Amino acid sequence: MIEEEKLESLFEAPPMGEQERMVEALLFASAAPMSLMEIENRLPHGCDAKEALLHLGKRYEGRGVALRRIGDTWAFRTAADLGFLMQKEQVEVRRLSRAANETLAIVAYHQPVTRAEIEEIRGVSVSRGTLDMLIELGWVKLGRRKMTPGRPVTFIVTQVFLDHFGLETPADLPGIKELRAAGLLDNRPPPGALLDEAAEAVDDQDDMFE
Amino acid sequence: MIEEEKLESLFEAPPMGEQERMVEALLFASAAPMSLMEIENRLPHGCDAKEALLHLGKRYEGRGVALRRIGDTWAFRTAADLGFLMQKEQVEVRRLSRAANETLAIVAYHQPVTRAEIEEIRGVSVSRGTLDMLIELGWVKLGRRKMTPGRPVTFIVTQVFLDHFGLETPADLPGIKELRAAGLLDNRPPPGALLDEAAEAVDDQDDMFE
Amino acid sequence: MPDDFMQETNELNARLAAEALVVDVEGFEGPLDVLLLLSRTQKVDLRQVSILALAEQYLIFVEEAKRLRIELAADYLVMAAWLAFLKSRLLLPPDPKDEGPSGEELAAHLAFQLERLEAMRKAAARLMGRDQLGRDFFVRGQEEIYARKRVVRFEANLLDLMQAYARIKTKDDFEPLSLQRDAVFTMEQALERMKGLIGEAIEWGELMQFLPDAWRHDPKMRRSATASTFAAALELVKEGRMEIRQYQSFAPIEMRLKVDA
Repeated sequence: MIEEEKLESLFEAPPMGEQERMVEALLFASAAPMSLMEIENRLPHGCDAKEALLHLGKRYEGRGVALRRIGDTWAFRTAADLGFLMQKEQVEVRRLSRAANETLAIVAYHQPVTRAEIEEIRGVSVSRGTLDMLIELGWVKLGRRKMTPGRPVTFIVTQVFLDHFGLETPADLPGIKELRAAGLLDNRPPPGALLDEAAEAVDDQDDMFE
Repeated sequence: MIEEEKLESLFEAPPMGEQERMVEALLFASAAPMSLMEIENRLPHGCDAKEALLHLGKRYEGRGVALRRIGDTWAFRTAADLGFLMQKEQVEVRRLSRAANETLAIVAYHQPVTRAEIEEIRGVSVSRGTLDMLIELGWVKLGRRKMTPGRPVTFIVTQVFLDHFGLETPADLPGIKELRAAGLLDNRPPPGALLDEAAEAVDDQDDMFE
Repeated sequence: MPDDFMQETNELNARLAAEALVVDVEGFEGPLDVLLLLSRTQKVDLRQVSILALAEQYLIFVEEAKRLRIELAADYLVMAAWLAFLKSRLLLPPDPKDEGPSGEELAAHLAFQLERLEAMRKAAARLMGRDQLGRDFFVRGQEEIYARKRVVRFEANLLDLMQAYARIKTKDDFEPLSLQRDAVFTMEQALERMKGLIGEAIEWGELMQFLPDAWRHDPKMRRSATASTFAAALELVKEGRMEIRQYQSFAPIEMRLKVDA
């Protein structure tokens, strides 16, 4: 017992200000509230976690974040009166479907392009929903009518599209060969891709979402 | 316009101390860095997030948790000198190959940089997987096309990269000023290369579009 | 003689370097990497490195690798050829009629490349030596965003777009294999025809006489018909129903009905 005490005094504990910083960092990074024991086990020898927590709690009084005691454990929580800020819209990120990606790519590369031209390039009929949705997203808009019989409407990409993809002009779109050379594209379609596509073409109508 | 101003004055912005608390709560709660715009969108009308961030940064100076600027975004991160306490939170950082390390450094210091420039600096062709992997890690992305003949695509580093290495901006890269002053970040073509390049540019032109 | 002595030590250094390198050529990231290591044996600032000495060391390295039958990538040999050229430029007095860059210019650029590569290596090391997220400093462990409203945001990046476009474009390159059949006279057709004709071929007749009229003019069709008729004739010879002969290489091939049997 006496031995132990002597040993402890050899390694002096860091000053209380430092201990407070340590507890602050530990609680911030921890995925779950921590008990006194857990905190003490992580601190250098001779630290007084209880005391450090006391100081820390005082420091955060009235701040946007508070040190909270939850049962036997401790954690930082945002101040209760600011809860309204946390009521965030939960953004659900969805990837565009293959059909939408392909249609968008064709509009970007071939604009101004008519619906019939898109269908010819894709080799599949384009469902109404696909173009509608790209328009709703603000990535595609109607362009000028084509000066061909029937004067069909054309589609072009928007400024929002260019901003989203970090392009200055549609001409900034990388060429296929370039990307292939950079190793960013597969050289060959995966085996069986041709068959898959034929099958997919049938149910392309409503696969806007993946 | 006048209507708008009237509307604003109806809702007076909270005092700066309160704004600071709000920003503190928002950033404390989020693991991902937030842009000024994201913060402002969440704050009540009329708040000055920039000013609040300034106050907040000062308040956390020397603490166990620090307010960090990462490109255009902000986040709280634990102080780097306390990393030794965090064995439990440590994730295994994948060691990059030497080729990947060098390629990453070249992209960071020379950005925006083309694949050909990377190869010229390293004196070897960039293997397929290297850039791919850096892109997958989220550290490198495609930049704008270079305004040189052929308009090749360029690569640049991302915010995730800055966050990972604790950099505010690419200008904070270690030693970048000295390297620039020494001319080591210049794109110096080999003597007599002008003819070759002109020939190459013509080739590239063809590659642009398929 | 200090000069001799210098030369000897240089040679010794070069030999040592070459041996050290040849052991482990796999570990190098190309010729520039080798040159960078060799330049360190000169123990001077990279700005003052002797490119001439370096070129020599490198050429020794390549020779040594060849002698030991170590497979060197083409890059290494290209560099060796270029350095040999550079060496001759550095040694010979400049030719005023020569329009290309001078040996000094080329050497200065190589020195610059080495210095730049070295600088990037050091930069990479310093970068990796920095405090890193998830190792030295950490993000908030418990996020506190309470979900209330669901908003769907669609995400697509440039790569998705490119891949989609590439998919459409490569589809065109991969049409199912189908042969152009209209210019092919099949072996079956030829055999059928020959069986009908051999009864009358009592005299020796040239192969070309057996071709159908319609197949004698267009060169592609004639080639096909000749091949299949010849193959059909061989088949009939094998069955013992025909005889075939040719007096010398490239002489006309003749055939007739086999009479005896």
